[in-house]
Amino acid sequence: MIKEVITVILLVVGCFFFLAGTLGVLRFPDLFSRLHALTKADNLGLGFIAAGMALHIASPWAALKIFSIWLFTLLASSTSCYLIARFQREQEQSKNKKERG
Amino acid sequence: MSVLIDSILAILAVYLALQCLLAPRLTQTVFIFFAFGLALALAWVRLGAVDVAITEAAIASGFLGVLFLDALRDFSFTAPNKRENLEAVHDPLSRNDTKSLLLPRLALWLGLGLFLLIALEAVWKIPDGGGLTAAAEALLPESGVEHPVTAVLLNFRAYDTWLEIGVILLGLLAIFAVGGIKLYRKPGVAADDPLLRQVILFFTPVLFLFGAFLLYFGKTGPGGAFQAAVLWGAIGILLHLGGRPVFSVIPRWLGQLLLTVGLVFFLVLGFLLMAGGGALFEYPPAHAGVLILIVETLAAISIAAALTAIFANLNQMKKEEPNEIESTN
Amino acid sequence: METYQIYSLTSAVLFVIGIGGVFASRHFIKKIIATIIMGGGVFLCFVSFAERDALSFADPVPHALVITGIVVAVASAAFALALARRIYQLTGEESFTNDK
Amino acid sequence: MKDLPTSLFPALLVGLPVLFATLSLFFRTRGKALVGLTGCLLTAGLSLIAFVEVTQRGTVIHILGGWEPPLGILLRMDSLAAVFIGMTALVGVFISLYAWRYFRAQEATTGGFPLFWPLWLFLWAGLNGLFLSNDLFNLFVTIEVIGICAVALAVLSGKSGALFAGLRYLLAAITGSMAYLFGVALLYGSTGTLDLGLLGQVLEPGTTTTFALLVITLGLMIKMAGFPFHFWLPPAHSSALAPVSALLSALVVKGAFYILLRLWMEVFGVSLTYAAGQLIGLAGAVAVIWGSWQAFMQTSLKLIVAHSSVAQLGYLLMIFPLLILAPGVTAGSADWLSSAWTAGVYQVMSHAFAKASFFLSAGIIIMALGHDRIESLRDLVGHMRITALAIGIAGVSLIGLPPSGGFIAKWMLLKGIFLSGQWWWAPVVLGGSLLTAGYVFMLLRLAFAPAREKEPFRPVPKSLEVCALLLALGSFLIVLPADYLIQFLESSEIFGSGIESIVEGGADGND
Repeated sequence: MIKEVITVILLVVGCFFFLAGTLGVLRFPDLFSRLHALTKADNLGLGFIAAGMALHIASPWAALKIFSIWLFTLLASSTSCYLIARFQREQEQSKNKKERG
Repeated sequence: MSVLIDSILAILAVYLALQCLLAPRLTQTVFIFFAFGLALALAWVRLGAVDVAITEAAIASGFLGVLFLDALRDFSFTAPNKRENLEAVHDPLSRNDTKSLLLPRLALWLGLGLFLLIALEAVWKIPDGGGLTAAAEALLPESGVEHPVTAVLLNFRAYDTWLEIGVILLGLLAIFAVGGIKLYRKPGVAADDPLLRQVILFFTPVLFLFGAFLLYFGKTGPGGAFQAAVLWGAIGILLHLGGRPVFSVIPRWLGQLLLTVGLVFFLVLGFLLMAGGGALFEYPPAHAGVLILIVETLAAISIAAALTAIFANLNQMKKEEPNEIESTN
Repeated sequence: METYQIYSLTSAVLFVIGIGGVFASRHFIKKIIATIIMGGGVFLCFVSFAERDALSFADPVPHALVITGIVVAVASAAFALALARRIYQLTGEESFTNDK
Repeated sequence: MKDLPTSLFPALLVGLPVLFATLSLFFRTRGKALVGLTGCLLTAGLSLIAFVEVTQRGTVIHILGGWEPPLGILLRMDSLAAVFIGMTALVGVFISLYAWRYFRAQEATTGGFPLFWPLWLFLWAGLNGLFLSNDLFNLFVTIEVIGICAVALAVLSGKSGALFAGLRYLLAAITGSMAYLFGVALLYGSTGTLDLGLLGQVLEPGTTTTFALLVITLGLMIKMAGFPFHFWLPPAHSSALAPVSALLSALVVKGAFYILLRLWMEVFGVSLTYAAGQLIGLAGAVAVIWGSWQAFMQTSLKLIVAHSSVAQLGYLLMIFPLLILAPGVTAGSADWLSSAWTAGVYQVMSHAFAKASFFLSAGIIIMALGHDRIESLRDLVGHMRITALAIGIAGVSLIGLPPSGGFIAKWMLLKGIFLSGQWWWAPVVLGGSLLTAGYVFMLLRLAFAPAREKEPFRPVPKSLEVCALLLALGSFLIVLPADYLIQFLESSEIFGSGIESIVEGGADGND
């Protein structure tokens, strides 16, 4: 019973972070803060949901699998966030150079 | 409750499909296409088709989406002011003036509406054919594998699967035929970014392992050659993007061997079985499991190589550099 | 309404959207994506019938057909994309309008 | 069907070309051509042996993987399939020889198009697979193989015009095959089988069946450039390289027609109405007149030939109204069915030979002149006698003058039309022939006209001209074994069958 309650709480918290992340993507003004919302909040949300599901299934193997899903998503999204941000920076720099020269 | 979820998912898929085609900018189209693919993948899961969901997410949404994303760099991403003129739609696949097309456009939409109504009635009133579940279940023990979808793909309908592996190779050949491609170019500079390099180094073995896992467990559960191949193909794509194009590092003959080995081995095995008195692709039940695993592994290697090569070729088709060297093939 | 019927009706809608898209959109990439949407509708149709015919597991034959079909559709879409990009590379055209 | 004799040939006919296609990938330009040509010759030989096998043993089957339908796939080679495979082999081998010499002659400037060989072998495998297939989904895979190969071959020249035409062709082909697949999904959902033979037994009329018939017919009509969907054909066929144009018009479009014929006659009998037959016949009739007229108006040789394909394919559609009987007529009393079938088969064959020869001749002329505007054909007879002869002979067969294969086709078609009492098709057949005669004689008049100025005719290898001439002669020689061939065809179940309409007539609306 307590386990189920904790599961539900974890899932709800996860959903809340997803919602916040999505709102951030939609409402934030520029690319960097949007990326911030997308990667940070969503990964946190995914973490909570993964934890909730792991608790719900309650088998060590499944928990390991779910944990690795979270880990890989974390890695992939942080890398892609970094790459997008770097691309944007380079674009801006080259733009500035053009304007100056 | 489940009806509600399914309905929401169905409406979402339709909405995304419409948005995908109506979005004013190409960038939006491509990103909504990713979302559409994911919605479909969820629908497959809801319908109990996990294999299809993995394939859809990996190939149709993932791989194809990456190709479209790569194409964006060329088309409208670099020129964001080049918007699609939504008003002047209707082009019946043929050259046409965009003016004074109200009547044909109206006819097109009316026709499509009518067509939709008939289509809806046709799928609504469909009689229950019963399917082939029982037949597949009865013959499953003889197929050498335990997962029914793998049994159908690699044994009951192996001929279709063999042709399909041929179609992927053919897709690559067709892309060569388009011209303006130099596959075996010199290795580019390695990625200048330390983080990217580390991530590629980390993901390469992980993707390889996970592909092998999917391949091996295709015998008993969802997974198999195609899903594994996409993961292995992703290794090639990552390496290519990181400045290590696989096909320019390995010798030419090895590249060709990788591309064709799945198709040829599948066929030659079939011919050998035929020489042994059976029909094409008639695996003896005692050895079927092993033979199917070998066929699947080689097929996955070939498909992965073909997907890598398709991406590598499309990646080079930039507007900025018109072809200097014709296809060396 | 059964689950499979929701999806089979959706499949018809997606199919028609795809046809409309192939004919009505102008940009090459949109036309190609429209064919994929059409394909998505067709595959959804197959799989929804597989769910209807499930016994101890869903009908595996449509699943296998759909996997084959997806791969075939992706191969032709990749080829179409190559053609479109090559046309753009050579002529700068993104649609059929100015084609002579 | 399971108790028919089994044979290994159907499997070999698909496997061998693929084996050689992949083998040729390992070689460079010259080697590719050599391996490819070897593969073509071997496949042609194998096809002819398989043809003889069918004449000896009757219909043979090959149960793939040993799994019987409905779960497995069955390859079936009856006499109709054997005739189509034999035709592909004969036409294919001449085009292969021509292509080998043609690309060799241009190797220095173009690189010799080595990719032609693997693609053509894959195409051949796809065509053989299509003719042999007895499974709805497998047919889809084969038409996709054929479609991708055909478009890839069509864009081989790499010119932007060919690319535009190719992309349009590819989009049309994908749309067509997806429409076809939607029909397959509905048929599978309503019967639980994909095997043509079983489907024909268990299919019941109803909205779903009719809709499946509609989308499958529409899809295949797009693929075979049937009248409202012919827009992709002329640019794609005329902008391709000469051997490719010949392959596309002689063989590729026939594949979709073959499926359409099989499905209508074997599967959809229960839901076809008299009106459906009339409607598809009407599409064919419009195509005959429209295509011939368009061909008449063109000024370049390849465009004339390409538009003429639209018209000649229209004749193929015109046999459907004869095969679907009016309400109240039984198949036993309809004595025109055999004529209509003969007309269809002979139209396919004579068009394959004649059109291949026409396109190959056009390739020779382009090679000699550098372009194919028809006013430059003046004094063709003086410079290239053999090519002029080939064009003349092929043209005569297209018009349908005796004693050509085209004559048998049109004569049998007219015979069927009058015997069945559907006289309204007769003016179309005659008018089409007249218009065809118009553009063929226009070409011949120019060929015999004295040259105005010295056109620089470059020398062309004689062997190319001989290939074109032999193909043109082929469209006459197929008349000789006509009696034997029809007798052989009658051994298949499908040849000479007709569909008895349902009297009340349901919802229809094909095309």
